[in-house]
Amino acid sequence: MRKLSKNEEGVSILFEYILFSLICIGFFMIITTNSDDIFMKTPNEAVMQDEMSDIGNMMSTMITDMYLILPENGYIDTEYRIPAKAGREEYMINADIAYTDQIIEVISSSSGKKVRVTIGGIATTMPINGTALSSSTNHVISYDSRR
Amino acid sequence: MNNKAQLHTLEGLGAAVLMTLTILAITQSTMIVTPQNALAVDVQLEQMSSDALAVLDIASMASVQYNLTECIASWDMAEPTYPTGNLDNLDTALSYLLPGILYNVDLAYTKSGNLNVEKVIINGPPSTNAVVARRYVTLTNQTVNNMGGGWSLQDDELRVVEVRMTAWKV
Amino acid sequence: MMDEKGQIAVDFLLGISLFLIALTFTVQFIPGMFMSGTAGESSLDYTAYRTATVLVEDTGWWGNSTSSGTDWETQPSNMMRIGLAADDEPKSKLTNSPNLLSKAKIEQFMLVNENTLIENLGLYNNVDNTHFSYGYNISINQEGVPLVLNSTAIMRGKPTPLDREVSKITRVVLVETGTVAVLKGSELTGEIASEAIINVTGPFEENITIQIRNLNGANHSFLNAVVDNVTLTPSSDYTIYKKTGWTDLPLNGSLTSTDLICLNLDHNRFNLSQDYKLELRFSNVTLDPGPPFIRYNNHSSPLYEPAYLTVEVWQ
Amino acid sequence: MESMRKNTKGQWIALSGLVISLILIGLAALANQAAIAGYHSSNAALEFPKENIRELNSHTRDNARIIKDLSFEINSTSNETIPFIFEQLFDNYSTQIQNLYASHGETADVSLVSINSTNGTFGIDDIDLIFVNITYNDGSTHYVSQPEIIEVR
Repeated sequence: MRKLSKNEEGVSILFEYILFSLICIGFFMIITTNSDDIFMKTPNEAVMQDEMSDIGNMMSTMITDMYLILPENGYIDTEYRIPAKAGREEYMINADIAYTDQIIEVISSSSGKKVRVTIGGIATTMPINGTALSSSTNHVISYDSRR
Repeated sequence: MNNKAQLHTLEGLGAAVLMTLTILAITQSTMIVTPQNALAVDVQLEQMSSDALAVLDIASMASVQYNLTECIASWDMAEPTYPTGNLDNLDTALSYLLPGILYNVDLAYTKSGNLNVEKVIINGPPSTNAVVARRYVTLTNQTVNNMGGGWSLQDDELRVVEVRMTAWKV
Repeated sequence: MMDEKGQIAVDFLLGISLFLIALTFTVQFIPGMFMSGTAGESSLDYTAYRTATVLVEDTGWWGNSTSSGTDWETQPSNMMRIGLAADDEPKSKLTNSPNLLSKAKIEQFMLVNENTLIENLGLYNNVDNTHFSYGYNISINQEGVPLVLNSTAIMRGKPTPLDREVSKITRVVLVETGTVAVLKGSELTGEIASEAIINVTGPFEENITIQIRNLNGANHSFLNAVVDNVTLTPSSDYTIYKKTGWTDLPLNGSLTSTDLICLNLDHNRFNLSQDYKLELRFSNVTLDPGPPFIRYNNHSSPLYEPAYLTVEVWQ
Repeated sequence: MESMRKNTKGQWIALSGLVISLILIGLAALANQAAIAGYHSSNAALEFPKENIRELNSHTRDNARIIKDLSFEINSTSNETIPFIFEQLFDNYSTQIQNLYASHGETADVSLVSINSTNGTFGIDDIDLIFVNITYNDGSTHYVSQPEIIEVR
C-alpha cells in the first residue's frame, strides 16, 4: 500500500483523461445540439429579414414613384425583378391589406416569416391591390386610369 | 517552486480574453458592422442633380437672373477648353445649388437629322459612381436673340436641346 | 503529494476549459454579429427617400364624402395626404410643379398633429401589429439655417441624435417665401421724372420684394425710398441689392441698365389694411409721368427662393 | 518566472485563440463586402425612369405653349393657317424628342391629336386645349397617356 500511495502518477493520468473527456464531450454536446440554430437558422433568419425588408421597400418606393407620375388618361406598367428566394425560402408580396393599413407585406410561405413596410400615405387615396409570388417569372405593377 | 502549474491556465485565459475582446471590438465598431450604403449615396446624388436642373428650369425671373432655357440660349457655340468651361451663367447657378458636387454638362441636339453632343462645362473626369441627370429645353430664335447666343436659328425653327449633367461627389 | 506532476493535468484542464467556454460564446455570437444593423438601416434609407419624395413632389390631398382636392391646407380636418408641392389647380390630382413648395402648405404642415403626421408619411414600423414610430427631423434650410416663414422656423421632429445611425436625404427645392413684383423700367411712372410711385395695399405677412429690370439712364443711381412721406432707413426698413445668378450682391447706389435691382421692404411698414404710397427716388432717371401709378398688388406673384429640404430618419 | 520565460514550447491554446480571433475579423470584413454588394432589388427602384417620364410630359406641356406662340408669329408673315403651322412645328418637335430619347435607348413618342378652340376659330385667345398622345418605353416601363390634355391659354 505504501508503494501504491507513493506513486500517484497513475491516478493523475486517469483523472486527467476522465476530466478532459468529460469537458470535451460537454463542449461538443452543446455545439451539436445548437449547431442547426447557430449555423443555419439564425443566419438564414438574418438574411431573410434583410432581403424581405429590402424587397418590401423596393415595392413601396416603386409604387410611390409611380404614383407621382400617373397619367390622367392612360396607363403605365413597369416590370421589376425580384430574387426567387429570400434566404432559402420562397415568399409572397401582398399588397391587399394596403388600403386599410398603408402597408406592404412580404411573407415567407414555408416559415411564415413576415416583414411589413409602410408606403407613405398613398394608399388612402388610391386603392392598391394584388399579390406576387417570388417563384413566378414576370412581375408587373400596372395602373390604368380607365379601369 | 514549480511554476509550470499555472502555465496552461494562463494560456487558456489569454486565448479567452483575446477572443472576447475581438467579438467586442467587432460588435461595437459601427464602422465595420454598419457599412455606408453605397446605393443610398447614389440615390441622394441622383436626386440632388435632377432637382438642381429642375429648380433651375422652373425658376422664374424673380428667383434667378437667368433660368435654364436662358442659360442654354446664351451659349456662343464655342468649344470649351479644359479647365475653363463655357456658360458661366449656368455654372454659377449650378455650383450654388450643388455644393460639394462636381459636374460636367453636355448639350445634345439634332441638327439637320444628325445628333450633336457638345461639351459646355468641364470639371474634370467623372469618378466611377457618377450619375446622369437630363432636362430638355426648347429654343426659338427669339429666346436666342434675347440672350445673344450663337445658335443661329431660323425664325420658324425650334430646337430641343437636352441638357445632360454628369455629377459626382468630390 | 510530493510529486507535483499531477498539477499539470489540472492546469491544462483549466486552460482548455476556459478556452472552450470562450469559443462557445464566440460561436454563438457570430450570427448576431451579422444581423445587427444592416436590415433596419437600409429600410430607413428608403423611408427617408419616400418621405422626401412625397413632400417635395406631391401636392397632398383632402377628401370627404362630397368633395376633394389638393388644397388640403384649407381643409385640415379632411386631410388624407400631406404634400408640399404648389398647385394652381386644386381639383386635379396631378401636379405639374414638383420642387415648387407652397407657403400655405408649409405653414399648415407645421400645425399638423404629431400622430397624424407620422401616420400619413409612413414614418413608423409595424412589428406584430404594434406601431413603432421612427425618430425624424424634417426641415427646410437656407444657407444652413432653418427657413423662417410667418415667424416660425420650418423644422419638425426631434433634433438629430449623435449616437445613432441616421438616414438622411436632401432635396433642392424652391420655396415660396413672400411676394414679388417684377417691373420693367418703362412701366414705372411718377409725378416727378426721377421718382417712381408705387401703390401698395397692406397688410403683408412676409417682406415684399420689388424687382426692376431695364431701368434706363446714364450714370444713374438709387437715392432712397419713402412711404407716405416718411423716408425709410436702409437695412432696417429695406435692403437694396442686385441679383446675379441666385445670389444677391450689395448695391452701392450707382446702377447700370442691365442690373436687376431688387428692393426688399420690411412688411411691418405695411402692416395695416390700407393703401400706402411708396416713392422710389432715383437720380438721372427719366420716367413716364403719371397717374396712373403702378399698383404693387396687381403685379405681385409668389417669390420662390432656393432652399434645401432635409429629411432625417432614425430608429 | 524564470521557467516561464524559458518555456518556448508550442503554447497552442493561446495560439488557437489568436487564430480564431483573426478568422472572426476576416468574417466581419467579408460580411461588410456582402452588405455593400447586395441590394440588387433596391436598385430596381432606382432605375425606375420617373424623372425621364415626368420630363417628357412637362416639357411637352411647356412646348405646346411655345409652339402656340411661335405659330402665331409665323402666321403673321405667311399665308398658312394656324393649325397647319402648329402641326408642322409639333411634328418637328416630336422628331427631335424621338431622336434625343433614342440616343439613350428609350422610345419616346409625342403626337398631336387635336387643337381645340372655344368657338371654332383659331385666334390667339381662342385656342385653349391641345390634345397630345405621349408614349414612353424603356424596355421595362411602359407609359402611355392618351390623350394628355394641355391647357395653353
